[in-house]
Amino acid sequence: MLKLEKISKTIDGRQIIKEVSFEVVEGQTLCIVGPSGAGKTTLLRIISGLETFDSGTITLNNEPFVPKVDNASKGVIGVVFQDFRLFPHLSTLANISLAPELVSDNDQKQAREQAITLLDQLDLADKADLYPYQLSGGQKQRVAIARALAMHPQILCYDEPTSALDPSLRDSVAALIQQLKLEKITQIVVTHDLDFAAKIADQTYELAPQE
Amino acid sequence: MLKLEKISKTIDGRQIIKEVSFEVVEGQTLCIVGPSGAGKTTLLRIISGLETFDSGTITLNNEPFVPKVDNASKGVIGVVFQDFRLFPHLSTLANISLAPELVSDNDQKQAREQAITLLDQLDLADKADLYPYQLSGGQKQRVAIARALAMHPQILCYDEPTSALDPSLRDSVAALIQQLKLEKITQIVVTHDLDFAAKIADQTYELAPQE
Amino acid sequence: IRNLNSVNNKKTTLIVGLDDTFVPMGFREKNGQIVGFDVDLAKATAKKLGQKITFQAIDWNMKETELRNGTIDLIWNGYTKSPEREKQVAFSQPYLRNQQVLITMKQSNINSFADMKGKRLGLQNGSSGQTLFEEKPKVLKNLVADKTAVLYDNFNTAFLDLQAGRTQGVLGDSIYAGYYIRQQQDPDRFQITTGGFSGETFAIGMRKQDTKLKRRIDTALNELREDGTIARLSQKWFKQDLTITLKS
Amino acid sequence: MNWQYITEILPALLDGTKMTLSLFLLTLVLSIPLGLLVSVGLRSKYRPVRAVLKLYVWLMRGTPLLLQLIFVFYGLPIIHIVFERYSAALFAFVINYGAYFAEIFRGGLQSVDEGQSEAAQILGLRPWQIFRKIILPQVNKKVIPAMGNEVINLVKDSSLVYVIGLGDLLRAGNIAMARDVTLVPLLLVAVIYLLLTAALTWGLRSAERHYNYYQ
Amino acid sequence: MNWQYITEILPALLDGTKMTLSLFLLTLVLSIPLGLLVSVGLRSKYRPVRAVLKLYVWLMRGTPLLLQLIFVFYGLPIIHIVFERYSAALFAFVINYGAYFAEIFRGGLQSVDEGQSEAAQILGLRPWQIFRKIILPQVNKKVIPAMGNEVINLVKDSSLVYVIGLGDLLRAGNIAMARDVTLVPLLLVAVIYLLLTAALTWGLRSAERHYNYYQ
Ligand SMILES: Nc1ncnc2c1ncn2[C@@H]1O[C@H](COP(=O)(O)OP(=O)(O)OP(=O)(O)O)[C@@H](O)[C@H]1O
Ligand SMILES: Nc1ncnc2c1ncn2[C@@H]1O[C@H](COP(=O)(O)OP(=O)(O)OP(=O)(O)O)[C@@H](O)[C@H]1O
Ligand SMILES: [Mg+2]
Ligand SMILES: [Mg+2]
Repeated sequence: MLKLEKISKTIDGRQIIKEVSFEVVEGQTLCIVGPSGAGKTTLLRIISGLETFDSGTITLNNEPFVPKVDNASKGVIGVVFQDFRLFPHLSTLANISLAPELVSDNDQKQAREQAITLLDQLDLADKADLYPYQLSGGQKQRVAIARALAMHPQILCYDEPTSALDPSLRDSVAALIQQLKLEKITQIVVTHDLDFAAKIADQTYELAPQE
Repeated sequence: MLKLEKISKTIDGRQIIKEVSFEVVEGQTLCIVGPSGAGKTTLLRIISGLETFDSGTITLNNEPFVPKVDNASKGVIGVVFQDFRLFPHLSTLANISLAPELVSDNDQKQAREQAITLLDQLDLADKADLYPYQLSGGQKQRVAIARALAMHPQILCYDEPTSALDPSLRDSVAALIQQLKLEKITQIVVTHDLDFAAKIADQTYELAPQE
Repeated sequence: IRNLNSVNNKKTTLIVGLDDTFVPMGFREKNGQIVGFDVDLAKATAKKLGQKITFQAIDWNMKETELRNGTIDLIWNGYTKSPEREKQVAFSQPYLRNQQVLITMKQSNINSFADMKGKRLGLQNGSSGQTLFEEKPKVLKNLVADKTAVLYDNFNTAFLDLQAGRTQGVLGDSIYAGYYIRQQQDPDRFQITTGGFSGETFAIGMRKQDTKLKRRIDTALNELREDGTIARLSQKWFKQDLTITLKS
Repeated sequence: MNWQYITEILPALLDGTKMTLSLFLLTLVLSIPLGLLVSVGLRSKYRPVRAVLKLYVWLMRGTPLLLQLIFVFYGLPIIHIVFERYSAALFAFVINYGAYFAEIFRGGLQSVDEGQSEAAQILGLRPWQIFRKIILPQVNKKVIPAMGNEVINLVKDSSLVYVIGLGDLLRAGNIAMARDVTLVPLLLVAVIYLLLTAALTWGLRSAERHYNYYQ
Repeated sequence: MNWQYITEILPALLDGTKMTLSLFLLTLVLSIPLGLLVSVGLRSKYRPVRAVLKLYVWLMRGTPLLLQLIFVFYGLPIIHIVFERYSAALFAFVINYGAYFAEIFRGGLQSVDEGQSEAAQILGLRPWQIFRKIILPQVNKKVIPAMGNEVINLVKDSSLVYVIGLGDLLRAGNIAMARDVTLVPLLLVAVIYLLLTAALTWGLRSAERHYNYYQ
């Protein structure tokens, strides 16, 4: 479905990514592993159009695909950021329901109900009205996951989605990913946790560091 | 050495921590585990004096100990924060060498040399001149660890020190902790990673969530 | 702090306060020198007094306060004598005639104060014209639009507004009106109408307690009038003799 | 200082206050949106847009508002643009303060983490929605103290209208001071300004407190 | 407009510019530290300290600088505090601008993440070191645009000294305008102000660019 061919990227004269090629099959889950600093986050930024790349091609369903942030508005790609990037001025609930309300044609009630369901699934039911600064690390991470899920994108990218989660929550997230797989959502998961990867991956790509 | 007795803490009317008691033996490593939101970060904040507590007592070497941030200046406690809190305007090297230079009586050269050694140990030798915004998640976390280590505190607290690290770096950090143990440094490590805990812990405390 | 009593005898330099934008009475030349009718007269007076004199630029609104605080000793810059002001300061004998006149554009066909009915009038804030305008409402105030005048910080802007057509008349000193119109490229466009208000006089303002100084200055002014100095200066600066002849 | 004198001159001062307030409020309402617009333009991708707006900000901040008033009111008639007095004042104030506000908003926009806008883009929000729902609330929190300075300047700057013959609070005080040769009217003027600023300061602190709900 | 006239009046204008610049520079050098000090005090734990400083800021921002100049120079002699003209101007400007700068710095301090100071405390840095090495550099980056506004205001506000009889650039222009009955001197004044502000704007942008090394 999404195919990268010989993608390279240099920042400030440093080669960050060199000729990376792989393909994700529709509805499958690809895990990207690799040492810290290998360029995993950068790769996700390229796929989601937040970063340009220097050479190589990307195709989506065999058609040339120029990752641009506008694609997102068409519901193509969602991202769970490594550093969460919650909106500090919005409550947990509003962080999740904002985009469905504004972008999808959900009405406010629908959007809120969906958000509450997601919070429930991630064991955050009682945190709906707190603001990000009142959440613990793992709680923030789960809100970030819920926020991305709420938009039902075709391709969902996760950057270390379980780094702040305890084993039982990690299993919840794994279950969630399996469930989305049943809904035919294509998922790309960056993770350090090899057990976790083993549990969810249809395919694993190892990114080697440069230098 | 450091003993907590029936420590409780309420924030905004929510009971976050309830009657927590444990003791850390000098030179040993205590792992604190527990689900997300159990209050682990809050507990570290209390020990390091960043947060007050409502009831209970803390003793250090059998003397009443009122955690106050001033203690830090006497080199008692160091903290590796869950969200890193690097100084954005300082280079990686300066983040690490700043405090030794200003607080300990190290001269500039000594402080820098020590920082470089630490960077080396954490596989960051080539990142010395980058600024935090140029680092990957795992690189930031390692700088945060190095920054706390550089002050050689008596008690060193880590909040999820390996959340962003790949397995091989996790082993490096475990090795580092073992090495500090030889130097008789008392260590308190909050972690979700049970394998990691098993590797380093002399003692494990399980924090149960409230509600 | 200056010893204010010493201004009465010859020891201390006298400080004359003036608005250095007030042409042609006292203003700064392009080279920065302060010149003008009053400046010439003050210098001549100082010579007669045998006392040194300096000029200090001030904000005209603050003149009486400057005098009271002793940061200046004399207000000497086309300072119109009025009963109001006499409550605050001591005046020397008057040395020059002046009159409040109405300046209009020729094309607007205003030939008397009465023609200002329903028209807009401009005034300088704090000028003696403003005082007369308020005190004698029958002459102008009750005639003009809204029964109020537009107040300007200086005559210059008042004249600019007149030419822009947003006012139809400016009430001001005949002396300044004459100077202003002489400076225009096309002086014939303007018209000066007199007769609305009776004449007034310029005098020098001093602190009331400086009685000795007042006596010496009055004597000096008498001598300067009698030897023709004032008349000569008047011709030099106004192209006419505006000297006051004492009706003793 | 005596009470009778104060009650005598107070009506004139309050009359001047009306002009001060009307100019203040209208300028605020018009120049804040202008400033916001310009601040966004100053961060535009298009170089010419940035250049033009930089020039505008420079001209407006670079010359005294007093001179701008003089040029608008006395200078423009030379090229046959004749403003009515009050409109001239309002026009000059709005374009002047628009530039100051633009700089403040630009600073605010700059200090909102780029990651916020990236996250919103990925969620599919349109640029306008990102601006309105994500960026602006965070900018507002940051700019209040600096905006406070300019808003309070504006109350007092309105006294510059004297130069085009409009009478405001300070003008009313000056007239009374020059006429009665006493500093009392100015003291009263100061008190009225203090009351106005107290109200503004209170409003600004409330706004700050409002945004304290998050960190 | 003709060149000969311009060269004739230029020396007087440049002379006025000297006064403008000297007051500007001295005020800046003295009021920025004052403002920084006050901003720290405004966040003090001690209520009375905060109350006094709030009052100070309110009084200074709450009344026009023009009135403050008048009170310092004409009012204080009533209670036997006599300032020399230039010192009076400098004193009034420093305490006035100190208050404005204080508000800007307060905003800047507020928007530096509390976690920064916590991290530095734990590392054992003393309060002064935390302020100097951690907080201030981050504040500086944030406040430059707002400071720019006030700094540029200061250049132009220096023209208010006319009220205590000091001659600055604008005054020099006014004199020439009244004498020669033309708006040309004011145009020249505007040009000189523009040049001064261009230099300042350039300096401010360099400062901004300097702090761009991190995000
Ligand atoms: N703006 C930048 N300037 C210079 N180098 C950068 C910049 N951004 C990223 N890098 C470098 O690019 C490399 C890859 O970064 P990236 O964040 O993609 O790593 P990662 O694989 O996600 O690592 P981690 O697992 O630690 O998050 C790192 O070495 C980092 O220092
Ligand atoms: N300022 C606050 N206001 C309200 N609740 C707070 C505040 N700070 C923390 N909490 C709550 O306290 C609880 C414990 O937080 P803490 O950060 O200590 O958890 P933690 O054990 O470190 O979790 P994690 O493993 O996810 O980091 C959480 O439920 C959090 O929502
Ligand atoms: Mg990463
Ligand atoms: Mg935590």
